[in-house]
Amino acid sequence: MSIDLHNDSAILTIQNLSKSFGGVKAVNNLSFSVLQNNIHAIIGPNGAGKSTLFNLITGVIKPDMGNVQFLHQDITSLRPDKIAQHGVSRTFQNIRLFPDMTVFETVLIGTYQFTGGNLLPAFFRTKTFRNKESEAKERIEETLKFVGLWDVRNEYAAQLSYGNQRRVEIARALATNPHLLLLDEPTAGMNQKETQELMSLFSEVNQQGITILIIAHDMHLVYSLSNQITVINFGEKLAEGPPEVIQNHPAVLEAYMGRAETHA
Amino acid sequence: MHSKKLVVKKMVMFLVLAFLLVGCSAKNSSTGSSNSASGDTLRVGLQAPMTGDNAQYGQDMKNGVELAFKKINSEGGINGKKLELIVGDDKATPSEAVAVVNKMINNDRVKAIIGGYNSSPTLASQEVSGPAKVLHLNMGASPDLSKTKNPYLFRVILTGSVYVPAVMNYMAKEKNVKKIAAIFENTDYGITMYDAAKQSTKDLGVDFITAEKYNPGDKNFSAQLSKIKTLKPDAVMVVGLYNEVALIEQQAKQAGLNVQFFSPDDSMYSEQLIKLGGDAVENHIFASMIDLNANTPQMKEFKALAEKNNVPAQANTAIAFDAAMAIAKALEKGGGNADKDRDALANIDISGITGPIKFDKNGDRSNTPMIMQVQNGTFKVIKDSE
Amino acid sequence: MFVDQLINGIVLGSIYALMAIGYTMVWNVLRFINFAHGEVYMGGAFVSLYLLLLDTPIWLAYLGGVCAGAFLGYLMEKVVYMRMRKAPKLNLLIAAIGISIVLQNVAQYIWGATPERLNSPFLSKNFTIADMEINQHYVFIIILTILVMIVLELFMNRTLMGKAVQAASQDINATQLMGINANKIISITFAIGSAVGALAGILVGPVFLVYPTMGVFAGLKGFTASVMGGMGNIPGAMIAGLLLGIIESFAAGFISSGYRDAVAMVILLFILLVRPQGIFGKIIQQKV
Amino acid sequence: MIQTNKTVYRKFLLILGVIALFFLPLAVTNPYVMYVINLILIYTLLALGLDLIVGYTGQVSVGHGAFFGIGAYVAAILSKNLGFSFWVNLPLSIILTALIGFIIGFIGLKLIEEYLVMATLAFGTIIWLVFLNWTDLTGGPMGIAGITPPPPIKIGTFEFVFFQYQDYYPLLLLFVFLGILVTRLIIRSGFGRACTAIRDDELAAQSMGIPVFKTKVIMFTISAAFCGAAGALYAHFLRVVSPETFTFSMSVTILTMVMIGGQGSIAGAVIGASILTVSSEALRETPELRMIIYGFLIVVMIMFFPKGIMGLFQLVKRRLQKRTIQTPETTPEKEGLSYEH
Repeated sequence: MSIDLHNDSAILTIQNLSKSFGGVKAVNNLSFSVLQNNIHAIIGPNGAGKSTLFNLITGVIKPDMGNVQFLHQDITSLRPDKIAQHGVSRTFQNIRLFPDMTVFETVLIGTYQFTGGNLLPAFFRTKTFRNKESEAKERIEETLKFVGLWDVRNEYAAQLSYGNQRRVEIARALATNPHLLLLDEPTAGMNQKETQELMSLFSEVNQQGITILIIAHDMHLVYSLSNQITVINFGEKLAEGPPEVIQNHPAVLEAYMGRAETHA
Repeated sequence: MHSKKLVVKKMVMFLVLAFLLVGCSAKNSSTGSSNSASGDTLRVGLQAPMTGDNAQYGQDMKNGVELAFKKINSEGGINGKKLELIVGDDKATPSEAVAVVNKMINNDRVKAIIGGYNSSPTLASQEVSGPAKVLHLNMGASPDLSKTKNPYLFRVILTGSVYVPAVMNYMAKEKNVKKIAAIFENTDYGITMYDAAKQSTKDLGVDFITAEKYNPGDKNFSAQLSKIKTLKPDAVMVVGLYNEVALIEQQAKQAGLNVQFFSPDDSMYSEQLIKLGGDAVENHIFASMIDLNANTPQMKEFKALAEKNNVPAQANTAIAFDAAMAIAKALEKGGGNADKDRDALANIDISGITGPIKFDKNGDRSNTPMIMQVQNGTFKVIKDSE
Repeated sequence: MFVDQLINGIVLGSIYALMAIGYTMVWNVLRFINFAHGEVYMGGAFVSLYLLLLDTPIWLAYLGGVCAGAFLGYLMEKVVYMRMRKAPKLNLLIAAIGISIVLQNVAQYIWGATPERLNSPFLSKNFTIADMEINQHYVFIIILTILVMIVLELFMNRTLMGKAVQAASQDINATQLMGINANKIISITFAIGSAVGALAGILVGPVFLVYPTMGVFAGLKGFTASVMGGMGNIPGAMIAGLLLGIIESFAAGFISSGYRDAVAMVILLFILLVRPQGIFGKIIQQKV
Repeated sequence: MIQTNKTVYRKFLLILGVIALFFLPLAVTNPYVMYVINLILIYTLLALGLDLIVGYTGQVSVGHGAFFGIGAYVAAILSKNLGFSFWVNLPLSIILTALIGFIIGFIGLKLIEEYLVMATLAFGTIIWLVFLNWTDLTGGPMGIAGITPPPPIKIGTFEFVFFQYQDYYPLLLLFVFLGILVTRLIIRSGFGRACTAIRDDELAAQSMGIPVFKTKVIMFTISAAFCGAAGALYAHFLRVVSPETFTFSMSVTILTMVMIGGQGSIAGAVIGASILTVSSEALRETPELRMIIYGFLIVVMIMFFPKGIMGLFQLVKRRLQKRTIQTPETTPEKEGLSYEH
């Protein structure tokens, strides 16, 4: 895809987004932008509406109000698969792998939009089809080596360690060739070492020109990794800015840190 | 992840299940799969509904054929060979009938088939038995069964074109009905019987004011009956089997439709009709080829035999008994050669419970029916056969 | 003809309403369709029939059938469904189809396929109102249905047990946290729903006979009614049942009796596609 | 990947086995056994078709008996009323069944899980009632008898006539092989993988760019087409069709075959079809016992072995592999998902 990707231009713009479930406002009149090539973090207490936000961006649920623009195109009413094909890919808070697939096969699913779809070429194994397929295989090999799963490519994804399962999810998301990668609490439940490894992986992904929008609880990770942070609470935006600003933002300290500390 | 123990447990359970299925299959197939009949038995098939709404008929027929075979075998069999019955459940449906007749002919190597009871399955299955040159002595009422040009197909009951005029005549002359409403089964049997009845109206000065259909197995006839009720007929003709006749008359009474009901043939002649219909089927008139209270030596012998073997003496039991006797006679005379067996059956002349058994060129019998009525919960002859 | 069909419709509708209650109650607590509910209807009728053969007084035989139905529902839950709480809902549904095949054929094995008539003290008598004749058994069905509905409403809203069932239908897990035994509530729900279903079968027995496959269409229509009324909505199920019976009767009377059973199926498809929350609405759990 | 001698050898054996299967009638003299084998082949085609949507895509249908019926009735009606031959009827049956499958899929697949099951059930019942009541076209409860057998195949002076069961066998076997081939091609394609992904996790699949609804509808249509083909073959083989063959219990029987054989497995479809057909013929004399066993098997299978016989084999195989072979290069053999050829 040849889209003019200026640095510092907004890749994703969210305007007045609202969604309520049975009277509870999960996301309320939320607006913010994600800039090109940033690692943008979303933080907020449990139940603040972060995952709902991701579901709204990826089209899994439709907002009551507001819109989502990706690369200056309105994607609010698109189906999730269309949004993925536009270049928005994601991982899930609770790992969602395909239990009956090996690592290789799982990542292969990510290349669907480039190889899959048409049955007839696959039936007759036309030349273009075979070319596309070997291209896809090459890319998967590249991706798997990149995330460090090449050695376990033939094992069942669901039987890997927790950390590696996360990596499979990330590899699968990367295989869709995204411009924007949404990561929903990718380091939850991981030890220090695994977290460190993933963080450097994210940096590398980012260096390849992929914008990252990440939900995280680990403050250390958020502050050292991201260059922009949006804080939400009760579905509303509480604060926004670079880590230095957020770190000392009074409202954030009160609403989020205060509670986090008492909980800890 | 499955623990080792769980896998073992599952394997064991699976094996148990597998044995269950295989065991059941093996037990049942061992009776039937030993191919051609061995030297000292002759196999005859019974094609009849053994399950479903018509299961009572199949059971009655099975009882009749078994009685006959028991009698023949105890008297030494035919030409030194014992008769063996292979029962095939046609579920009163055409495709099952074809499947089961196939099995009886190809796997069990039956020499002849008795049945089926219902017309449509018989019409379908005779297309298998005909080319295989297997005698097929059926109990379907549809006049279409006379038109198959299958030389191996015979019929032990009377054809609809004999039953229908008899009962229509009676209803017009004795009961003075003018306007008749018809409700019939939407099968070859029902349709052809209704057509035959309609043809006979021209000479009799009666009219069919409506013709309602139902599918075999239906239980709710309120829609048809309330239509009929608004037309105020003198009588209602029901073409159907005992289940439907009983339900139709019951529901008619519930809806306040109190007129004379009649049927063109004896398909509902069964104790089950009284059991299901109760008071509602009282006064039902129908044409019949058999009277179980007849005072003939054959009937007495049959009843004694039935009592001895603890089998209810029903109309269809008696008719099937006759069919079995006729088949046995033909097989004895023909000696197992398909064409000779056929000729023997075509030229048969014996006297059975249902009167003289003789077949015309269509394979039909030409006896005349009597008219019967349900009175005080029993079947009474109200007009003898001519 | 119009009045005739209306009465037929109301009688049929009462039966569908009783059946619909069972589906809706089970849905409430477990969020799944107990496909084998039609077999409870059949089982209850057969047990009553059998008790009558043993010369049991008619009311006792009816009661016995209802209790047997309740027990059958309870048993299904205990033996199969309870062991599948964590399985996908679809597996539960397939298991239910399996149970229904087993029960139908066990009934056929024991009692045979031949339809039998259940006795009723009212069947052979008609009321005559003006020019109309109405069968007493029909009136009996309608009265008993209304009675059952009133009792059920009282039970659900006035008793502790009923309230617990209602609470369970909001959130079965929360109920468990609050110290109410969820398994017990589920068992009770199954038993009550099944008892009502068995009663429907017993009421129908004298009119449309008792036979092993009698529950198939009754079950489908009860289910259709429960979907029409909004899954989980008990009063909705009752009204929808009546409505379905009346629509069906008129369709059979004025369009074609052969397609009588198709009417309910078309309505079912239509409701599922156009208004899955039913006419009277209740939120259906969405999968996200 | 380089094919080892072993796999070449295996392939050779497989082809040999396939050819040998065509000569089975030489070994079977009993026409009834031949008849049962032919039935197995028809049911295999049905099970393969249903497995595409149930096993590979995770959408349960209890209306496939109706698709089978549509295929059979289309062939029967065309043969009886218009005198068309089998070779014309077969493609027409497939196309028409696929078309109806597409419509039903398009309407029904928007629904989730049990609602889809109920919708397919309603659809199946409606179709059955149409067979039963549209007497002018379908013969009502009487069905349609006297469907012509396929016309003789002439190659030079050699003439192959369809008269006995053993004559139908190569034809049916050919279609089963065709069905297996098509199934393999589908499930090994990107499209087939997408279906598997939908089955395993619809949301994850959709988020990876797979158009879920479209994929399901296409698979449903193909699945219906399989049943249409089986229907046309059935009509011309048995030469009579009647409505009660295509009731709900037919749909359940096909589903049971898939469940018992093992969802998502070609071998499972063949095994399931064989076991159920043979046992149902063997238990012909006690049909209620047979249905009790069916029902019981369904319940036990779904409770304890949701993946059927093939699933059990795989479980054992996986364990054995883990124990003996430790090298990382081994690819677990799995139907439909192995990528490298």
